[in-house]
Amino acid sequence: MSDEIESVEDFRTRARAWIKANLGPVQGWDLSQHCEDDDEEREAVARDRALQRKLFDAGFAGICFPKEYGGQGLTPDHNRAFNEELAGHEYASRFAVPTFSPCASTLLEFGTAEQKAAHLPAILKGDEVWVQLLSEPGGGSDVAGITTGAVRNDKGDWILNGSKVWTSRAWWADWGLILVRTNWDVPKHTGMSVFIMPLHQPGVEIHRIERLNGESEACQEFFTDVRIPDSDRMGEVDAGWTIGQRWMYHERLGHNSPYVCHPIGQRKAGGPAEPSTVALARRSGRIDDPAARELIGEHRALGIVTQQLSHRIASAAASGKGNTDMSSIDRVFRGVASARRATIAFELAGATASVWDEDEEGATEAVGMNFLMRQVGSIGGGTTEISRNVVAERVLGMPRETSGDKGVAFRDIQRGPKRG
Amino acid sequence: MSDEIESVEDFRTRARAWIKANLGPVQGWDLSQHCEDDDEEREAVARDRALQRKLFDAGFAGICFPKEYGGQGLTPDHNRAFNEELAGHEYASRFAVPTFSPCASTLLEFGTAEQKAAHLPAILKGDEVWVQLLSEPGGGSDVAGITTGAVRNDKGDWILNGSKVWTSRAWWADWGLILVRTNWDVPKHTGMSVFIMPLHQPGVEIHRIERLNGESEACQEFFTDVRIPDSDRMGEVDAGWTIGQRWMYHERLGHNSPYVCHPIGQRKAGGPAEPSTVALARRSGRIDDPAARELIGEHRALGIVTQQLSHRIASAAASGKGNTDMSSIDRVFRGVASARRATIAFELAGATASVWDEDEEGATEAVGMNFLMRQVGSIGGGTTEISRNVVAERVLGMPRETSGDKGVAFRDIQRGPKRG
Amino acid sequence: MLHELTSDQDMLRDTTARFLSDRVPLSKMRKDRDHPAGFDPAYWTSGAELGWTMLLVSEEDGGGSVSGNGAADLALIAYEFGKHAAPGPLVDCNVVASALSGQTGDLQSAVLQGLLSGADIATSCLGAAPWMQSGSESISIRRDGDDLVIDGTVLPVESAAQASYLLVTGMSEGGMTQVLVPANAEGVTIKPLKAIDVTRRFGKVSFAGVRAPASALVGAFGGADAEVARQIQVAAVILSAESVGAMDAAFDMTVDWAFNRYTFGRALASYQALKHRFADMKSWLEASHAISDAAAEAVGKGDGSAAELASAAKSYIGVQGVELAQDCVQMHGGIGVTYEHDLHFFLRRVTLDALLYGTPADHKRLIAAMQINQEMAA
Amino acid sequence: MLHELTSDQDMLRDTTARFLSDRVPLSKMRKDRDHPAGFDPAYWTSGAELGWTMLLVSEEDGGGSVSGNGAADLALIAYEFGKHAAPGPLVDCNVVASALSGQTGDLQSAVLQGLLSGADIATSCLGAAPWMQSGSESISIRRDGDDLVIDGTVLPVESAAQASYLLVTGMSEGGMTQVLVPANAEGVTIKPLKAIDVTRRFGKVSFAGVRAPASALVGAFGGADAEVARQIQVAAVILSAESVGAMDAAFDMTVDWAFNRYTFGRALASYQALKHRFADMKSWLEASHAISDAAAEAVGKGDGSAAELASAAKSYIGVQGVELAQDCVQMHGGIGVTYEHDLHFFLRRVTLDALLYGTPADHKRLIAAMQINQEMAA
Repeated sequence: MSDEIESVEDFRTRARAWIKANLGPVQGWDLSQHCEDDDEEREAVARDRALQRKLFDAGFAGICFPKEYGGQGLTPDHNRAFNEELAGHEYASRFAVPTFSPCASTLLEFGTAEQKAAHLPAILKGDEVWVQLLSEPGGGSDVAGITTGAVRNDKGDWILNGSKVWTSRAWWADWGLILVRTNWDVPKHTGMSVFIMPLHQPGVEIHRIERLNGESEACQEFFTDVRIPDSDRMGEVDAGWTIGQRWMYHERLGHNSPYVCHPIGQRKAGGPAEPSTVALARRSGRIDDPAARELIGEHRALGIVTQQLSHRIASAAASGKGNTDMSSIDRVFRGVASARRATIAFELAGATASVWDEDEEGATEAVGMNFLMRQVGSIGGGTTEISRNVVAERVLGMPRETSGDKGVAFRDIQRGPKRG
Repeated sequence: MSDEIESVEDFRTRARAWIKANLGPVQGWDLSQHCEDDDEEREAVARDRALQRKLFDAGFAGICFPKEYGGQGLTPDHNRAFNEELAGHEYASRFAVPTFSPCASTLLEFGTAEQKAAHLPAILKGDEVWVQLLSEPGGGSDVAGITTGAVRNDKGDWILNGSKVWTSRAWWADWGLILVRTNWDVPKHTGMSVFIMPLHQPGVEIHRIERLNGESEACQEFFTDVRIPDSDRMGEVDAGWTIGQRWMYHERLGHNSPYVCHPIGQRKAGGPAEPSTVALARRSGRIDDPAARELIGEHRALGIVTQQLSHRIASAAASGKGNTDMSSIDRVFRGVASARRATIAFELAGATASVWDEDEEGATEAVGMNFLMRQVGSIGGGTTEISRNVVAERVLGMPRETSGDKGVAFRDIQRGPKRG
Repeated sequence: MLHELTSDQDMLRDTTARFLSDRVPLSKMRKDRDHPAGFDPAYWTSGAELGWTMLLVSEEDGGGSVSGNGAADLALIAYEFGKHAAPGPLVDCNVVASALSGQTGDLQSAVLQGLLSGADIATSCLGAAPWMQSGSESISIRRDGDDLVIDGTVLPVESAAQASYLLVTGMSEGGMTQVLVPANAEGVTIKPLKAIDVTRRFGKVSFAGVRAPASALVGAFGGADAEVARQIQVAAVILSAESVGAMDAAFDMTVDWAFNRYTFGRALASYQALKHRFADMKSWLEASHAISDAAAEAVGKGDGSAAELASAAKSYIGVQGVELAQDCVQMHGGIGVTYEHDLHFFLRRVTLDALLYGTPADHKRLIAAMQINQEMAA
Repeated sequence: MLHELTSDQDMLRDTTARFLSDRVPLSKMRKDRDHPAGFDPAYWTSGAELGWTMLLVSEEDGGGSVSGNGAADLALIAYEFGKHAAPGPLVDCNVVASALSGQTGDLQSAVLQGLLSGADIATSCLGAAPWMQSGSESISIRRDGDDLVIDGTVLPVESAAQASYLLVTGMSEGGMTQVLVPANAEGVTIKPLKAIDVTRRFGKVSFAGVRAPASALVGAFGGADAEVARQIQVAAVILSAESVGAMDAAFDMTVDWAFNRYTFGRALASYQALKHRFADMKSWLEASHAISDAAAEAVGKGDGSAAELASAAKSYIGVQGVELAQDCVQMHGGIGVTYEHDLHFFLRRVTLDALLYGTPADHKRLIAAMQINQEMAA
């Protein structure tokens, strides 16, 4: 780094001017990744690629990435300033997560010089959208229990077989960061390796997974004898868990990562907008019913408490009085509170949350679907059950669960009921 | 047994006539074991002893006990007929449980001829009230984990040291049935023995335990070098768990045991009467509040569901389609439902459940105290946690919890945190 | 479901179970999500031949129970409907059939015969209900000379677009009125709705000055309150039994999952935190069986306790059935919310069953009103 | 409690903590259950010297905060009160002191000085409150010439029998009125009540045509609504912080128990079903700390969000604090409901704190009203 780095305030002024002059107002499909259909989604992706290129050409792409890879070589404070200025403007929302974090962040940390030179500029220019290939159909909470495997052939290449799942938007993405098993004769954490791979190539089949609410952003990938050159290996053979832990750290940072370009202070949205509890009670004619009012109050109170808890946990971490395990407290609370809030909204809406006239104003479809999907907040990104283990064991210091796989060669770990 | 046993219907007619002629109407202190103070309780005990003697003199005591021990040598159906006729009349409620079941029942099954001759007639005449000395201060759900021990001295007598707890009304009872450890070098279930002992003797100190609601029926007994002659041993040395399991079976039967004299179809009561939820809502001026009405409805529905579930479980057991483990389902449900119902009553009562004018009509003290004591229904007679284990493991067939004491000599079982 | 069935009851249940497995497996339902009716007419007439619509109808009218308690028998069918997430207006056709049983008019008899044969579908437009505050009902029925005039809009109405007849419940001077109206009568508009369910179809039915002759009345003008309450008890019994079937399906599937799914080298079923949650679910499930059976028994007999038991079943199962299904989703993790998985059929079923014919809150309020009346009277 | 305290705040908290441990250990409270006041006057005056009653009073009136935010400072004292289940009318004396701060009358000043020194106790008779439906308030205050006339009965009133003055809130034409009345005024009857608490004392206060001069008014006649709402926010902050302290005490005690209690050869803390419940409790506890602190901060600053945060704290902690304490009882088993054990002190504390100055349901309704007003305005 040079000493003559631009001051954050100068940078902010310059960024603000450029943003105002060059970026339009924020769009619905920026706030929510939800698109009405695939055509709209393809259009949104193309737009995001172009926006990212615009950023790159103007010298604002990859603010914390080194200049040698096309980045700006600036600090997290510069990135934060840019993100603050970005609020209210359109941006390349489909690059933020997982392309910049965890993928590009992990690539920057662990990639070879050749890998970084080949991919970081391409990402910053909007040419490559990345996904992370981590979860597996048989995996669930046990991330290190992966069975998708790669074996080396006599030419030194790796041949990949298996399947990954819950990959958001893989059907239109370009490259993937993948964790695979390369050694079955050692305990599970010591036999994995990390590779990078193009998603659209022979031997890769991508299926889209429809959720019960009709949305199908998540995909499952099936790998059949996919060839990966050894030059696309990241890190040492069998040492993939070291990378994996940092990778998951970058994943947890998500939009808060200094490598991510994403407006700060923007209202977050997901799926069709949900009416307020007051609007729901009014629609169902219960706004003056004390029972409905208690629900409205509880819904609001839980929302406030959720915010305050997150704030408390984050500020404890920042002040050094907390630790990262405490974020599991937040995760448990959010999961439980969001399910309760979805239930309250559903109760307030009455029958029209389940059966609705799609032509009517303020239709309550979202309320019904949110209710059916209410557990997603307690499942996605690791279940609340795993978080409760973390709270009990690492925050309260209680004895750890006995595991059936400690010190056992991976191939001998029980992965299903004993037969016969 | 003689073949010329009196028919149930004849017996019923005779019993009815005697009951009507000789027993007054049921008293408050029959329905509830609650007495205002110790003097009243002593009076109630004396009355119960006299009532039991009256039954004995009339040939109605111990209907299912053999004639040789002062009983009537009749069948469970005769006992049931008597109990049905008894409804609405005064009766010796303090003898039913635990004197007749589990104590006298266990004595009948396992006592020596001498022990039975010495005690069963005395019980049937109202001369001996018995208690069971089972739980220990360090014990909780692990009944077989007892550490109160007896060692044999050179005269062949046993010297008892330790403590038992949660013994209802031991302060005025006469004899106890006690499970103690006699061998610390074998696994826990194989080193216990059963004795019988007078409660008021040198070396026995009885403390009364006050509960947070002010009631103090439960006692704790401290034993210091109490001498028990070997003739008061029941069963073989170290084989006490065999007796213990039957003992606990009789305990679970409780008032439904054929050895117990206790009216059938009598409304049960405990402590001061609790006002209805309707009365509570009316007192707090919320009878027309829809939120209060939902609580009233939920309270009532839960009560009905609780009854219907018990009925279902009992009839499944009776028809052979269920098993005794299924009673744990009932136990879990009752515990949870009773806590919820106590909470609803408390909410309906408002502030006056916690702070009340004792001179006012329909005071809601009971509601407040019931609320504070609401977990008792999930603790007493084995916690709901133990019942959940039973449901998961024995009803649903899930793997059993690993225990830290299986096959381990009792003295080596970990009973507290490791020191140093 | 009852532990003890008569052999006739068991045959009734088993025949329906096998029929549903054969004709409407979940794989078919999954594909038929855009089918306008959700089922083929032949499916419904075959079901009617199995007795689906006759159990609450008197023998004189061509119906009959198998055990002497038609509601208890019907609950067995409903249980299997829930267990298979089966399509078809079981609730409404039976509600209307039970309303028409014993009625003497020609129209009433004709509609009833159509229901019994399965040739016709009739559904209930419940625009007034016992839990509604006066003034909040959505349909009014007034007299105009010899005619009745119906106005208002009601939703959700199951299989409205497939029905030939509508049993309309509205408010009149003096109380509720019920009228039987052809679905194609002038002034009736039926609009198909979207729903969270995949297997069932609902509509919004509007009445704009719809006229019906006095002969189309079911019961007395302004005097149908007790009959409507009874019909709601019938619906509560069917919906509760259906939800219990769906709960059983979801629970069994999840127990299997817990035994077969391994994580950290151990079956999910070996984790005590999950075991305890399964134990709680099992207690809700048995309690739901118990109250559902008791309600069916009492409603079938017309016991004094029928109203209270039916509302207890509807309110308890309406809450706990949904909680059980959601806990099953949680136990499954991500796969539990995919469309390919079977679980959502049962989640949707219990969720919608909870809302039809009065929400849990509505039924709690009904129970409270009964309690209050009883204590006032005492 | 806040993670970051100023050194002055920490000293304030620590001094009170040590004073309470020394003067009112639970062993003493356990014995003093029949003490008429629950504490000795010297205890209270010593506490006042430590600053218990000054934090919401302006410096001009002899008060002052240590951090610039008196409510946040007071919450630290309240937290320690909860953690020690300490006796004394901390809530009411502070509510009255905050009401009198800045008032100009002689009576008002004299009472305030008595509160600051700890020589006098004043308590609040809340016969009208923002969550009450019009007509349901229990005290009326009307004008009669230059006098005010007070009628009605209110309970529970903390330390009523120990108070020299009563701040009476009643309904008048146009709105609420607050008047300061000597506890021995003619027509005032104070009856000690029974309570589920062991450490605190409550009374029923009746006003039979009690007369007070206009100079005894606190605020305007019929114009005290906003001020009463603010006092309730203050009470909500103190009661919430107190409950958080009690929750911490109960939770810590129960975690210790789980580590030290062995069953089947294993510590309770090793059983996953219990571990998960501890994890849930920990999440409630941290959430309660968070909302309690946020409410104190906002009420102290007089932020626009103060009312909503105070009611969120009161309603959330009022429900979850009690559930946490009851779960702690469950974890302890039989010993948890004995009088000899310490746990019940904290269970009683959170239970009663939940009911004083508005139940959780009352505060949920207040929040709903705020939401509705806000969306109507938007």
